[in-house]
Amino acid sequence: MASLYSYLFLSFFMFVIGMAVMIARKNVIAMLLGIELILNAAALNFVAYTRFINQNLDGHIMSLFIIVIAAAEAAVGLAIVIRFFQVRESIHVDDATQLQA
Amino acid sequence: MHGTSTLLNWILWTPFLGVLGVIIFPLFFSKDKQDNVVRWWSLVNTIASMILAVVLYMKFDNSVPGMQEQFMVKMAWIKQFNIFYTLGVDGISLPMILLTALLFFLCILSSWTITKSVKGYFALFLMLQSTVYGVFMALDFFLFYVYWEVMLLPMFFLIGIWGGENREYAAVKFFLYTFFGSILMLVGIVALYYASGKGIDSFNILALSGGKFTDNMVSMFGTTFSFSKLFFVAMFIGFAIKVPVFPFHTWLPHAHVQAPTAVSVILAGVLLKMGTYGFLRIAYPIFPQASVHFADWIAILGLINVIYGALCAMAQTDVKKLVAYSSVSHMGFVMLGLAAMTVHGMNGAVLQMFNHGTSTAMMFLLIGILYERSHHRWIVRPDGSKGFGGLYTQLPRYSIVFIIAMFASMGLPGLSGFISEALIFLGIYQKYTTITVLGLFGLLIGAAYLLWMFKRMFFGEVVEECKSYTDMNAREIFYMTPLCIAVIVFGIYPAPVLDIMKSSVGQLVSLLAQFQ
Amino acid sequence: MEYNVLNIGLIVLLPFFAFVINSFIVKKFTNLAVGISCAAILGSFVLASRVFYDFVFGKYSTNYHVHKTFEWFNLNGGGQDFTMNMGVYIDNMSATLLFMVTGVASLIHIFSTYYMKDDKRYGRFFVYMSLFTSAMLGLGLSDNLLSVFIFWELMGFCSYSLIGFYYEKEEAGNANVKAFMTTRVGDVFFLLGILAVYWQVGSFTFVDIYAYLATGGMEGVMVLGIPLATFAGIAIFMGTIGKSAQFPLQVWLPDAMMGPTPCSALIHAATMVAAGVYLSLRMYPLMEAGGLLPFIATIGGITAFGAATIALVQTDFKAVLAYSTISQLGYMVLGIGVGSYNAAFMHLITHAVFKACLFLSAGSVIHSLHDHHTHAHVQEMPRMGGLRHKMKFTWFAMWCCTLAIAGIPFFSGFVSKDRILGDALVMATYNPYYWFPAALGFCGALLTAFYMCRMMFLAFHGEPRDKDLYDHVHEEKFSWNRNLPLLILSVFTLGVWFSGSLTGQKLVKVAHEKIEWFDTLIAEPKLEVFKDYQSQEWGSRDIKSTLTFSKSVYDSTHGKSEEEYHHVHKVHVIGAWASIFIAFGGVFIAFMMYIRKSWNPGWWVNTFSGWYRALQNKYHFDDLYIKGVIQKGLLPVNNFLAWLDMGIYDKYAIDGWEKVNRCAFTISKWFDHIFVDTIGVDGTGASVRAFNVILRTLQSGKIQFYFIMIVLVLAGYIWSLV
Amino acid sequence: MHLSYLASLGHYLPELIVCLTMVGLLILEATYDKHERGRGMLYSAAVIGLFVAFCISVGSLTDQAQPLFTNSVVIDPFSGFLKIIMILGTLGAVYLAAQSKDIYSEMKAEFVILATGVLMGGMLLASANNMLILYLGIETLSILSYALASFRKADERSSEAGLKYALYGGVSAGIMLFGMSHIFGVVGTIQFSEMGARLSELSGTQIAILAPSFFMFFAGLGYKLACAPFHMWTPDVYEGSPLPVTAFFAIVPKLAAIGALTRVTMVFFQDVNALHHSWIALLQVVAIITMTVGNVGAIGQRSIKRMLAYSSIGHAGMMLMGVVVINELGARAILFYGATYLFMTLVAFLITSFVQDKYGNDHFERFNGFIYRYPLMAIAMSVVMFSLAGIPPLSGFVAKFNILAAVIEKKYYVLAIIGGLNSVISLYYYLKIVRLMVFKDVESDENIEGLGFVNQAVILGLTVPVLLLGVFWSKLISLAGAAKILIQ
Repeated sequence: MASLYSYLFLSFFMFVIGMAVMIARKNVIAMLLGIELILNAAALNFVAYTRFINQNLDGHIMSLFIIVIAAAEAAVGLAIVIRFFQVRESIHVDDATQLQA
Repeated sequence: MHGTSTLLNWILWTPFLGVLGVIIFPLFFSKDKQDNVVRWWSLVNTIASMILAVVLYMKFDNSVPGMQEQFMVKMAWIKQFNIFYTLGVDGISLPMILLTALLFFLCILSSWTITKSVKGYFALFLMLQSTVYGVFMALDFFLFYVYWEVMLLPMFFLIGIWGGENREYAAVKFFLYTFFGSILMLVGIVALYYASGKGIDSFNILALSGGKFTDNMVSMFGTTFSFSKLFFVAMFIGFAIKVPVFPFHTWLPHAHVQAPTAVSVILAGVLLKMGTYGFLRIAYPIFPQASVHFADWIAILGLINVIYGALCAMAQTDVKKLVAYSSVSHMGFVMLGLAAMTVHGMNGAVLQMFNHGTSTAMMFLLIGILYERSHHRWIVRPDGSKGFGGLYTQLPRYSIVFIIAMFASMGLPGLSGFISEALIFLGIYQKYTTITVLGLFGLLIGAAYLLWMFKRMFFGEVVEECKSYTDMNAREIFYMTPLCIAVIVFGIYPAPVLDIMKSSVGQLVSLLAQFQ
Repeated sequence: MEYNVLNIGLIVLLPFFAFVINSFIVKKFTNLAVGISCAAILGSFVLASRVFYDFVFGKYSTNYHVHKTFEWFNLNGGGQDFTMNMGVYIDNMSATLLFMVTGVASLIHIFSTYYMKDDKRYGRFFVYMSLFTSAMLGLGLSDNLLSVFIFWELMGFCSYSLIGFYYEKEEAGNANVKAFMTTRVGDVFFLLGILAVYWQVGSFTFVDIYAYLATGGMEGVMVLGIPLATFAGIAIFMGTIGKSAQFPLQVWLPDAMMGPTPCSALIHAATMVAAGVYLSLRMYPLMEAGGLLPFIATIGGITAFGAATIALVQTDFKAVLAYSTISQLGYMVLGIGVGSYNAAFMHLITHAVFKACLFLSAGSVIHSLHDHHTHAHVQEMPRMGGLRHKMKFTWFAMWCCTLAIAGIPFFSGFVSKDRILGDALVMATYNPYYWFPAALGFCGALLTAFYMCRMMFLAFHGEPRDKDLYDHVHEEKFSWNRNLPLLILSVFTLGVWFSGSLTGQKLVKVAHEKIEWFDTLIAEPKLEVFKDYQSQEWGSRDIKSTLTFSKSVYDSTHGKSEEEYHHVHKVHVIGAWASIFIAFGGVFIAFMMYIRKSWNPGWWVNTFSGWYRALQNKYHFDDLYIKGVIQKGLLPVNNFLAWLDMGIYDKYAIDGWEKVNRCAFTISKWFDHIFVDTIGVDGTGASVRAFNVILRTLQSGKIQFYFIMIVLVLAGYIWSLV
Repeated sequence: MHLSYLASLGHYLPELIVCLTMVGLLILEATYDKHERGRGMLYSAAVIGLFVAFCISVGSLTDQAQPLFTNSVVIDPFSGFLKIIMILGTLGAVYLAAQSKDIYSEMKAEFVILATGVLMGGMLLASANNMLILYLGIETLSILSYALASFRKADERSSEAGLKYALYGGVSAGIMLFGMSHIFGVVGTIQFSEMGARLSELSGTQIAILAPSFFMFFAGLGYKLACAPFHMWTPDVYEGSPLPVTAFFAIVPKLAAIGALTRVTMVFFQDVNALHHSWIALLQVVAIITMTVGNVGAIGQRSIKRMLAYSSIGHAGMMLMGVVVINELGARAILFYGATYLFMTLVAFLITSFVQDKYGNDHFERFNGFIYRYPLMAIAMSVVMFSLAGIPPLSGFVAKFNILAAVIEKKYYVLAIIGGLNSVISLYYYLKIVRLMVFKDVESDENIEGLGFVNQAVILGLTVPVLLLGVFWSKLISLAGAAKILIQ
């Protein structure tokens, strides 16, 4: 029977991987996936905490919303990526260099 | 509002009405008439405010030390912070108000030759007058600060638009410099507000004064500072920049050299005094113990001003810059007088503020008159050739006025500068003998650079290009005369001015004496 | 009539009003203005002579002094008080001074109506003169140091304006700046002295200072490690040094001859330069208390001798007189230094008379020597000669003065100068140090006699050296406003006016008793008189004189006993003879050199060529001050400071903050571009590659670097917590 | 007491109206033909809707505060005040969008819709009373903002801006959630009201977990608020997105975020608990860095839009100072600041936008000698610039004064002084515009179509409050003072 900590560890691991993806991968799609990972890590936490510590439904609700919003965000994100692809013929993140920082 | 008279309101807002007039009246006139309409209207306006100031002087009661109840104006402004619209006048501010009234009137006359967007110029100029009045009258700390800052806007534009070739730089520098100082002041103001318990009087300068904050402490960076010392320093920097005291003085030459004549006159004649006025009205009364504690430093800075300003002035080849540095030097005397904290010293300082106002105003007006003829101000051109020469022969009337102004500002007995400087030295001798000795050398150098400048410009054969210059015309003579009279009369018989200030100053001195 | 501030002050006010009125009307009604000036000064002469009479013979003759004050301004209020009083203070000395000043000034005014007539600024000259006279009289009447200082500076201003009177000349500008600044060096110290005295005594007034000294309150008071009396004494004496052109501030007086000759006569010979001496006399008790007398004597001696030596080689008519003035002022100061109070003052008076006369004569000479090629007046003695045939009267007047200044018996100069030298000797017998100033004094006397006669011989005797010039000199014909002043002044060069003893007596007797009369007139302030002074209230302070007109003769040698009186008497006799011989010796040498031509001055010049050059360069003082102190010292400092101020401090320290911000901005840019793209990218890559196999192919772009940043911040924060 | 849902709706009118407006607009937009009339209708509909919402929220501003929807949303004067400002901001942005050429004419409808949506999110965020709503609010804000940012289809800069915004947004939202999840785990609830109570009794390990979690939680808000170190997206996105959008971003999301942050801080950390000090320290540091970064960054800019972007970072820092003090004074100061900031920003962006439409870019030089061509506009611009720099007697000064007052009241003198010095720095670059407008000579004198009579009138109309609020601010400050945060 997995303990809370294994869940936490797993979620933390997902979070780290997500961040790593955000940092490492050039492909924008992959980066969007990274975001998903991070969000899911959070969602997992919520569920886990609800399950093990406090028995109210808040965590579950949170996670549900997270999933929904993640979907929405992904949708918009993809749309933007497509737009970006149309103008730049690339989804390589390093091509986003028009704006002088 | 309590108090029996709304005179101060009138004085304060007359120039503001003038601004409105400048904006509105021209609309009723044809293009070619507008400029003159504006000029005359501004002139009338300044005359009006001068008359009001004289009325104030008439009604003023010399014997009363401190604020004159009869003129007090007090209205609630911001309830949440107990900010009031409080005006008042005492023996320290009245001379400044009179000076302001006089100088602005004369400056309007001297600005008659301005042709570049006349409307804007006079509007800003009158606005400046209003704000200056505000600074000298405000008794509410917030109000004071507001006027102190607002004063920057017209100055900024006046220097920036009508100034010399490098005007932008000068204007911005002036603005930023002063703003920097006043931010520190603002922090001090708010800190005081809370230190005094946010009460009904917490922005009331009078109520705050008297050395209430002796034992408040402030903890910062792990250590604790004395509240009063900390914020005395903050205020000091704020005012010192305006004076300007030595390390903060470098905006002055730029501003003076670039500013148009009238503006330099106001700058030197009135605005510099606002700094020292701040000491007398705010820093000293509110933090007497801190002032006493820092008196040595004030004295030393003042001395540096005197000597340093004079030495720098001697090296200048631009006559306006020379006079600018000279006013650094002369304000140094005021600082010395303030550091003395004796009856002679303080009275001398206030008197010096007034006298320097008149004499330096004369110098700048004269330089302006010359500049209108020559369009340059070189004593010695960068290429080493003479900028002027033999002006004495060419412009006899001008030269005589110039001599009066020059000797007045180097403190020749019989002219106004002397008495104030003598009083100041009398004041500081006891406490700071060494500084007195050195300061006297400042007096010496002060004479040197002026005489040297005068000799180089006025003696000898008339330089070719000076042959075309015309002597002062009626208008110029007219606006120089009052200053000449002031300089000479108050040089021979200073009592009228001293009588106004002496009881208020004496009160301040007595207050400081408790903390010596 | 009872004296009060007004009817005494009128002496000052008359010329002052003249000044005020004239300065307005002078352009339009020049002659009227001139008339007003002269009338004013004559008027105050009348008043002054009445005062003089009252004090010497009349109803005030038994008064020690009269002192009336009024309030100038006060600073009472707010629990503080300070009252500044002004007033008039008359004792025999100031009465005499006023009498002399008004007299000489009137004569010079009259002379000026002749001399300046065809000058294009005829009127303005009188405007200045009126202001000056009123200032000088004001100084004479002052009852306190501050008002002395005020009038002192005012005179400085007048002398500035009059030296720069011919402002078309560049040199005039240089001369008057030099004069004003040099004297102002002294004035600054003077002011310092005033402050020092004020803070000890609590008043500026002479009588209070005397009273304070009488109570001995100054003993043991130190300022900056110096005894107060000494400190204040030196400071105030510096004022004298500046104004009276003493060593080492003597440089300005010769240049001051730029001004019109009458003003040289009045200001730079008769009155203003003497004001310094007058001040020292007024402050004599302070100097004495400060133990400054040896110092003062030395300064005086050096000046007297040094100036005389320079005068030897001058060829300019007025320059000789200028240096002789310095030298004579030196004698006065020497007199103060050797405690010969009244003699010093008498020399002030006598010198004023004969030096004024000399200058006026010089004026009339120069005025009539007109070079037709350069259209300039000639002052060079080498071009004169034999003028006595053309201008007999001037010649006569000038000889009187020359004899006076040379110290020939029966002339005023002898009376006063010899007394000074005698007292110097006396002091020397008490204190060997005084041999030095005394010796200088005697040598100076020899030189004085010599160079004055040399001047006379060169100018008036022998054959005319510049024939053409000589021919154009028009025959001197008597015009009252030219000759009357000369006449009157030359009459007063006789010693009898001062010694009061007639010439029938034996010469030697005259030598030591000659100035009893004057002694009774002037005596140094008796401090015990002032003992009870503080008690009396302001407004009016007369006290009956405690000094009788009997024997205060040798007061200057500090009230010695009988046998010492005999000693003093002996010494005086010796001194008298010595100075007589010296005077005649000087005359004789000059005679041999320039009339008999049996001794050749050229020989001296060649033998002592080094000295000669040094003398011609006035001992290089001007070079030292102008080239050394100012050009090498002051100006570079100024330029450096100005450069430091604008070029460094303002440019970098003040405008620096803006640059700092710009830097910060560029750094952040740089941070993004360089750091992120290279170090950030590869660096992170490398570091991660080092330990992480999964992310081997890691490459990071700019966007991603921000994530790295976030992670780093996060990590940093967490780390900071644990 | 918890109202029933229906009863709650009664108090939730503004949001509902904004929602309805959005929906209505969507429908309209479906029937939207490319004719002016249609667009006119659309605008009027939007404006009417927003105006109604505005009126209602103004009317209900003084209502007594209460939680709604089982305490997940709280309607209190504080949020009401913020909502009013946000609605006004949206109105301004809509007006700007209608005028601006920066948005393709066929896209303007979408802009209005999305803006309304963002406003909706903002309102949600402002009155969020539990983590879920907070998160929803932020995401509503963000997701629509991504779309807005990448609004100019053909413009790669725009789409790049959108991309970056999306990526940063996603990540920071994720981080925030991750933080939230741990917070939830420790305190065991997502209700602010209950969390506040729980925070006071904590064990060591719990604190050890919570501290980083709160920082992560802060990341999300900080990112919306664009405060360091989460500000890096701001310049890029602000520059990339069309000008009206930038203006919109500079106002609505910022205010919403600051509101939420204030609420969170007040609710959690008002009374001293384990995390109190570290939270304050965090906010102080962040505030200082943010101000400095913003102002320093603004100095070197050539484009005014970019300059304003950076300066908005600076202002965010200023407002953060108001959060640091955690008391009514701070909240009041923040509200006042927001109100004045709204007008100043709008005026600045309006003028800039017209200039940009004329010349294609908004570099400083475009403003040379502006006063000789459009004196009124130049004066308005100068007034706004001085006000932003905090020169009396302009509202910007009063706003800063209030913030400083709040900070000094807590005796954070160093913070106050740094804030002051920052406004000196800001004065430097604000002056730059004034300088160019007033001191330089005109470089081109063809007139700017945008600045017609109406627009000038509008701009002046928006400038008036900037002036008035500087002198007669008693009313507004008392309003803001009354707008308290509901703390259960």
